[in-house]
Amino acid sequence: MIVIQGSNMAEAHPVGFQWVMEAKRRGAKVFHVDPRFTRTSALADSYLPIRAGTDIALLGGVVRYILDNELDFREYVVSYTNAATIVTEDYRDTEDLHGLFSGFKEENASYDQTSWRYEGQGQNVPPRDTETQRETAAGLEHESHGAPVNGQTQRDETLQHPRCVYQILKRHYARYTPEMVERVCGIPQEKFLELAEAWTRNSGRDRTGMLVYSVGWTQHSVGVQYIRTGAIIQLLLGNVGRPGGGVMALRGHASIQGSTDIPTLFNLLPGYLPMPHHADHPTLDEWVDSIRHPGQKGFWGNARTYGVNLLKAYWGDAATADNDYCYGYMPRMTGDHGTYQQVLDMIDGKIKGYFLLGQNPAVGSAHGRAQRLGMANLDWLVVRDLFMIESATFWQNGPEIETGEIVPEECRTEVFFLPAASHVEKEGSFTQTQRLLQWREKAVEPPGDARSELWFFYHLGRIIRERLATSTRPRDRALLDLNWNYPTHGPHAEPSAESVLYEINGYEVASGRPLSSFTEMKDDGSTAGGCWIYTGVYEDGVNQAARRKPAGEQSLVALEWGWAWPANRRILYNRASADPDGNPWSERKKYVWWDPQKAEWTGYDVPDFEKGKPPSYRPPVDSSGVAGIAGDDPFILQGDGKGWLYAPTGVLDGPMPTHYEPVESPVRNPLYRQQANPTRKVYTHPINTLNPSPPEPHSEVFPYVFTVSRLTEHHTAGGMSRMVRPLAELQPEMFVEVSPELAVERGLDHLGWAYLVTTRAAIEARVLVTDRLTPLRIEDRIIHQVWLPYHFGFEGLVTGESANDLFGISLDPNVLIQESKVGTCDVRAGRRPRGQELLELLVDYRRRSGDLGPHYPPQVTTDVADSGRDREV
Amino acid sequence: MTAGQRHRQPGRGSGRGGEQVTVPPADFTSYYGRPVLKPPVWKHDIAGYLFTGGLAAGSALIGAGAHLTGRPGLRAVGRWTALGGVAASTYLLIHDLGRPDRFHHMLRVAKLTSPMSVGTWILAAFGPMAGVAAVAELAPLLPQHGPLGLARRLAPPVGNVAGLAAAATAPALATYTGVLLADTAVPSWHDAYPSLPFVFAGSALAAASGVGLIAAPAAETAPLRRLALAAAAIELAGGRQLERLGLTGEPYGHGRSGRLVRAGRALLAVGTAGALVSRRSRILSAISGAALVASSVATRFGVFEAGRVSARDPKYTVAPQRERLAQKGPAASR
Amino acid sequence: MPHVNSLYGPLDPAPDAGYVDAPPRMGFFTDTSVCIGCKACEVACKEWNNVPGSGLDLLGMSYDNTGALTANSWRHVAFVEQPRSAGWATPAFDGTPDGPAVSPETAAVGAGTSTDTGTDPGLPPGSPAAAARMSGGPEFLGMPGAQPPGRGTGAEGRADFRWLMMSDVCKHCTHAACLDVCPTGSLFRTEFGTVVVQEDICNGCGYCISACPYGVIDQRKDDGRAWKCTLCYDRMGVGMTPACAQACPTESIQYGSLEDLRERAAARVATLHEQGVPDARLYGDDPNDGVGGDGAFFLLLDEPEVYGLPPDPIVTTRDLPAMWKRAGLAALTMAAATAFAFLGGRP
Amino acid sequence: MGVRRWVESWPLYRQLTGTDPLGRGAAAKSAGSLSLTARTETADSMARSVCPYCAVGCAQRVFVKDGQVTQIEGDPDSPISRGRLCPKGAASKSLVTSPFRQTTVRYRRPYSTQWEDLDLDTAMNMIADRVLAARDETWEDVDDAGRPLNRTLGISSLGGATLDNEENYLIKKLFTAMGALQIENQARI
Repeated sequence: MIVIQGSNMAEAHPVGFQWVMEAKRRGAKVFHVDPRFTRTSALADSYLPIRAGTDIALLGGVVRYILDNELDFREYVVSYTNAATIVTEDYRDTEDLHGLFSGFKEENASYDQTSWRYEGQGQNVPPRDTETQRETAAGLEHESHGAPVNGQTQRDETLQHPRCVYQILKRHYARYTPEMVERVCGIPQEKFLELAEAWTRNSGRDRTGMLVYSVGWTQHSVGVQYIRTGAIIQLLLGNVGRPGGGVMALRGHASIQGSTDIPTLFNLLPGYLPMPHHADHPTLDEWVDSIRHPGQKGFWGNARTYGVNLLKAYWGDAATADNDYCYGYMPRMTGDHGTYQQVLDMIDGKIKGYFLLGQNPAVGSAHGRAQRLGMANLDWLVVRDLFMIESATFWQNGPEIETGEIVPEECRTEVFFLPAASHVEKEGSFTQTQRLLQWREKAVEPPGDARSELWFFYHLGRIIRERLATSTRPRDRALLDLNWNYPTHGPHAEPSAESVLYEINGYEVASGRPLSSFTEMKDDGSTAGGCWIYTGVYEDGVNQAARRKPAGEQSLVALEWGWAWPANRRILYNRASADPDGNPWSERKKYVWWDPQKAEWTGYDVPDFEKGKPPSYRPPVDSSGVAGIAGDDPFILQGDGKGWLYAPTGVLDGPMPTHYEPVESPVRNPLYRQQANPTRKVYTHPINTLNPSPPEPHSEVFPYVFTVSRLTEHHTAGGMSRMVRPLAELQPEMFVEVSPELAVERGLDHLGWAYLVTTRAAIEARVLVTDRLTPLRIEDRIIHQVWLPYHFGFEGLVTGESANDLFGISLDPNVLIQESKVGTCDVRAGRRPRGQELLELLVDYRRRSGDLGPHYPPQVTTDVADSGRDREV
Repeated sequence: MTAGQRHRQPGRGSGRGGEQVTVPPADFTSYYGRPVLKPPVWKHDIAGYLFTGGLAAGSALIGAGAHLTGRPGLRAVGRWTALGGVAASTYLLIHDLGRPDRFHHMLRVAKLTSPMSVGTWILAAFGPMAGVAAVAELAPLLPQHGPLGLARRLAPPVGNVAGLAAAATAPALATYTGVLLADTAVPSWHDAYPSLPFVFAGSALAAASGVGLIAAPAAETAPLRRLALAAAAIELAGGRQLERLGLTGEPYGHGRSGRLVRAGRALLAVGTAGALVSRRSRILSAISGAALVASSVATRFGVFEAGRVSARDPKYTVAPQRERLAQKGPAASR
Repeated sequence: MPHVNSLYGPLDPAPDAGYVDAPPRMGFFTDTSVCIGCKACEVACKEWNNVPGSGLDLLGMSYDNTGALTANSWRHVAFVEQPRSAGWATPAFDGTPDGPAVSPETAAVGAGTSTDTGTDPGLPPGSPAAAARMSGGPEFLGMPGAQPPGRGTGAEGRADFRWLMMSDVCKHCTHAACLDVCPTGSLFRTEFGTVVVQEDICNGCGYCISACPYGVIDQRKDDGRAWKCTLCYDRMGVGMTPACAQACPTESIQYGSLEDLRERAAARVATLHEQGVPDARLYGDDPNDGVGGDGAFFLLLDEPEVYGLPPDPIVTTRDLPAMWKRAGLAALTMAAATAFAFLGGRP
Repeated sequence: MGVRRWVESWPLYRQLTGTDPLGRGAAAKSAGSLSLTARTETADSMARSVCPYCAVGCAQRVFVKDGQVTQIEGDPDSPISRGRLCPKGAASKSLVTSPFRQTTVRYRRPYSTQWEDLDLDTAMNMIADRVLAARDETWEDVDDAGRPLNRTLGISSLGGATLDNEENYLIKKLFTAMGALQIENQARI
């Protein structure tokens, strides 16, 4: 069975969806959970309408269903997860604290995680305080590795100990009953049970189930916990590391996975190494220790090697053991330097220049008006794109011109538009959603002045280095010592992408021999490698990402098509596809297993385990790092080798997912007094006004829930689709989908106009009245939801107002991703007011919804005794 | 915007046809109510051609009849009208093409399955003959001696042969257009295939008689009066069938197309009656002739329009096919 | 020599069109039960065949903003929202606090829209009542426009819902009226049994447009010629798959020899019937139907007309011999009438 | 001879003498149809590429003739996509050959109401000037406690996630060396 939730797979990933159809053809049942009946729902076997922002309540209900009925895959759960691990007695659950966990600090709205730790792990203190972790989006570092815990844990494999994770989990989800799911999500109980029964039925040695999500889960103020809940279910049912199982994150951009692996993110360095923090990582040693957590099991024990190799790749000969491999050159974080902080800083005049590289924040980022006003307050802006996008022309054609908020003659931003090369006009690799690198050959030269980013940054760096060549200032050493020698070719002196890939892969400094695995890396400066998890992509000097052995000429796993990190493994943690003794769980689900004759792991995939480590291996007491991993610990990057049902550290908003309402919700949290994620990232900037939500008064001014997503026919902010005729004509206009019932309530006509209002903006759209949307009964109220595509802007062949203008900025604390899948709004029939009248409308709404000052809902609401549970008591 | 499109009740306005609708049209379905068929893209050029082609054919027959019965005035009128008709026809046909510069591609093939191809070859035969016959009428204007004198002497016999040849192809020219329209998916045209050649044959003769009545010497018009009567008989007998078509006959009786068809009939009756009684009155003859010509124009445009109406409304496509399936039984409808 | 079934009845069309040793007849099987409505077929076709734009208006026909097959859209994905059972164990909106369905009313609104497809006749508006029945079923008796959407008369809420999607295309009929009536030979039968307009020949006479029983072929306004799906004749010639079928993510569009496709389709229908989808039926697969079977046939989940297809098309040329006979008779009558007029007595 | 060939190329002649008396197929075939072939067959080169839209990573074949992209379609060899593409991927040729693409540098002066042209080299040098100036103006050596900061917060960047790994690598490397910390990406959004 396949559960698709937080994803409109058929529309957003149609070619990937062929495999869902393939499974369906072979008898798999497909469930789709979504606020709206989509093209994915149309092809499913069951559809569950859900109130946007309540997925944890539904999934929590499934967890409870599994535990109450003991439907977990017990052998897997006991051996491979931390279900048996005992937690300290200091821990207090949301059950006891109205929706908060123990350790909450009101002063900075973050958790002291000490009380969450495993029993007996006194030293288990996070390296950075949790507020700093939030500000630096530390959760992202865990994309490839677990948070710090000691490898040695106390366990009760009977799962009866009251403080073992299994029992804690059971108690935590006790109130997520089918009735509660119905009250929170609006999903009828029989539908919930249909899902829960199907999911649990497909579990065990012979069967697996798969979970698919996309940004319908990530773009929430509790986004990371959505995914954690899905992972808990999949671990309980034994669906991780096995074929036909897993939690599939369908990412939305050609190399967005690559953009996280080799990040252009403020808080990460390649391979999920953290960007140094000024206070926590003053020296190389402190930086390394904060990553490897001395005493912890797993491959992060070699963090020093990964760090030194990166520094060596950056600064080459200048990086030596004596100068800590130029660690001192690295810039340091002092807090949140994320994209939304940057935009607010632009509005405040703190930022001089801005590069936009194939990105269109004027349409694609939350709070479009803030984005445009920020860009209008720069010294200079460089836009590199294929087309004249909204972010390049906001000073000329943006909606703020009409309201007088931007006046071209008064806007000082100097704008450089540099045409970019398209994907066929340059060579390089994309990393797709399953971590697979695929190389693209160059087909043609880019037209006119169009150039690749590789060209632009290589030559920008070259020019800057030439300018500084005679500088003696210490601050310029990092630039002057930079290893910036890439061969160029062709009429435009295009740098060689393969030479960059070679550096990413890593090489032996003395011989130049490409490394074949990160296990060959040394921490003494004798090897260099730009991204340790990508080592092997240039094994034997061959561009492994360019391999294209036809699918028909190799196994189903297709190990010779492209190259997947790490080490070309296609299913992560695939040790779990064998039982603790190393035998396949079943013939049907055979994937990777231990071959006693050869004394090695073998199978269809590259085993995600030390090849020669037998299942019977038990680490000596006090061992750590790789040696600390037992022969039955499949989760080799976790500190205890186990899949985490309970996160004793590292997840900033709690060790277990808890349903919190979205920051903007018309509904009082029926589960707890705590309304929204208490640890969410809040920006108290005057432009970032938020709509009130219960228990505050006036939430009725914005009575409707709105959610946004993609259409098959367009791409993200529209820069690559609204300008392309065969796509533009397929969805030629901005629209809003409403239920028949809301249409009646608001007097909306099919194909007529409506406008939506939040405290930030009002946008108009054509109305599609459709049976695909339904109101939901939430407790004793009827909640209406509307849906909008977010692809439209004011440039291109087809135009429309931007849905993202409606959103305010509230972020998930773990990864600083904004809540842009759910908000509240008002819906009115007709065209929106223009110019000054529009501003007056917004002022009126803000006045009616409370006050005219910037509004921020309270972080903690546990003192307001009006939530569902309290009312029942 | 959702103003309900009321189904026009059959029978309203004419008092006829209601009983012929076998399928309750309210039952039919189509994708967003849109036409299943593509309505004909032919412009009024083609309706006009139906008239001019018929006129040419009828006139060629009259020219030949006049020649054989020694009515030189009528002969000349017939021949000239035939040439004028066929010239206009050629112009209209080419003008209607999406790519008029490629009109000669019509001569690549000769396809019995394509009435337009057949018509092309008929026109190719008829046109030059009609031309020669007409031009021969100019013989008296040529000098009596010299090379042109030879032409003057040869022209009448050549013209006579050509006139007879044109007349031989004329009935085909006049009636193939019935097949031209019928050999389409347009419901009201296709279903009318047994009638259309007769309607068009009658209409062609009526128009040609009409022109003759207007232009020929009064003394020579006696056959035309008989011809008008015969034409009316043929056309009205054929036209009667149109209304027995059931649902797809509806456009012939209703709406703009129905009004045109009815006007055509009324004019035909008036013209024929006038022709029969106007023997002594030149003016009455001319008026009768004009009524016959107008009748033909109205009939052609009416039939043309009826087809367009039937293709534009999916009711005429879906309902009869549903009815057919229902008659075949549930097994056939699958 | 022409086959006895040359105009009607089962026939292998390529040999009939003069091809000696013709390759197997190729075609499409479009299985709408797996169509995800992505429109990749529409785009892939346009990219390969350089088909121009076909209008930038919102049509309000669910997600269909193409509207119809035209000279500028050789594949057209139809979308129909219906408050009817999808055959699921639990209906889509079971237990939600909703009112009666609005799909029929919105479909009626969609019937009135149009866009400049750049073609003639392109996309004429339709009948709102027929649109409403498309969505609500023949039993739908509501009068569109009588009430605003959502204020229907039904008391109970909607529960069942399904969203039909179907990629329509030229049927490449066994008996292709468009081809037979073409006076230039521009439309011709290929050795693969498909029907193709030869753009170097077409002179835009428009006859094919009226002859097509499916409303497929259409004329471009700017260049005057008729255009439609060629089944990618150029690609077929070198053994490639037509662009739409190659792109189709879910194998809703399958390309192959007609014989194989018919077998596959029959098996698929049987499977669907087993799985409790009694609505599944094939359309255009039967060599004994009115057009001798389609080279591009479909698996549908509702009546053909719901998708804009004629329920029982018959090729017009079936009646051609009778037509010629009638014309001959009329011609003789005409000649006789003339003879009577000139030779007969005074009336 | 010419006349004879002309007559033989006349479809009507072929109708009358050949196997296709009704002029339906063989006889009606035009010169254009006879010489028709898929343009992928006559391409100068074919590059193996990957779709630039979503993250499924569908393989593409990019056909080139006379330096122009003439067709982009799915690569049937791919175990991921099996030659299929969605509408966006299928529109890739229109994307890269779009007449709406900007192919020259455009420059908007402060307070200006219009774009003007700018030479690419000039633009590169102007941008380098501005980067260096912004960096100098906003450079932070150490924090309040004297710990190193080595950075500028005066420069920001937001990269799309259609950039290649190699490009991201160089961007991160250069910005890190410049002390420009504030690099962000669609991956955050």
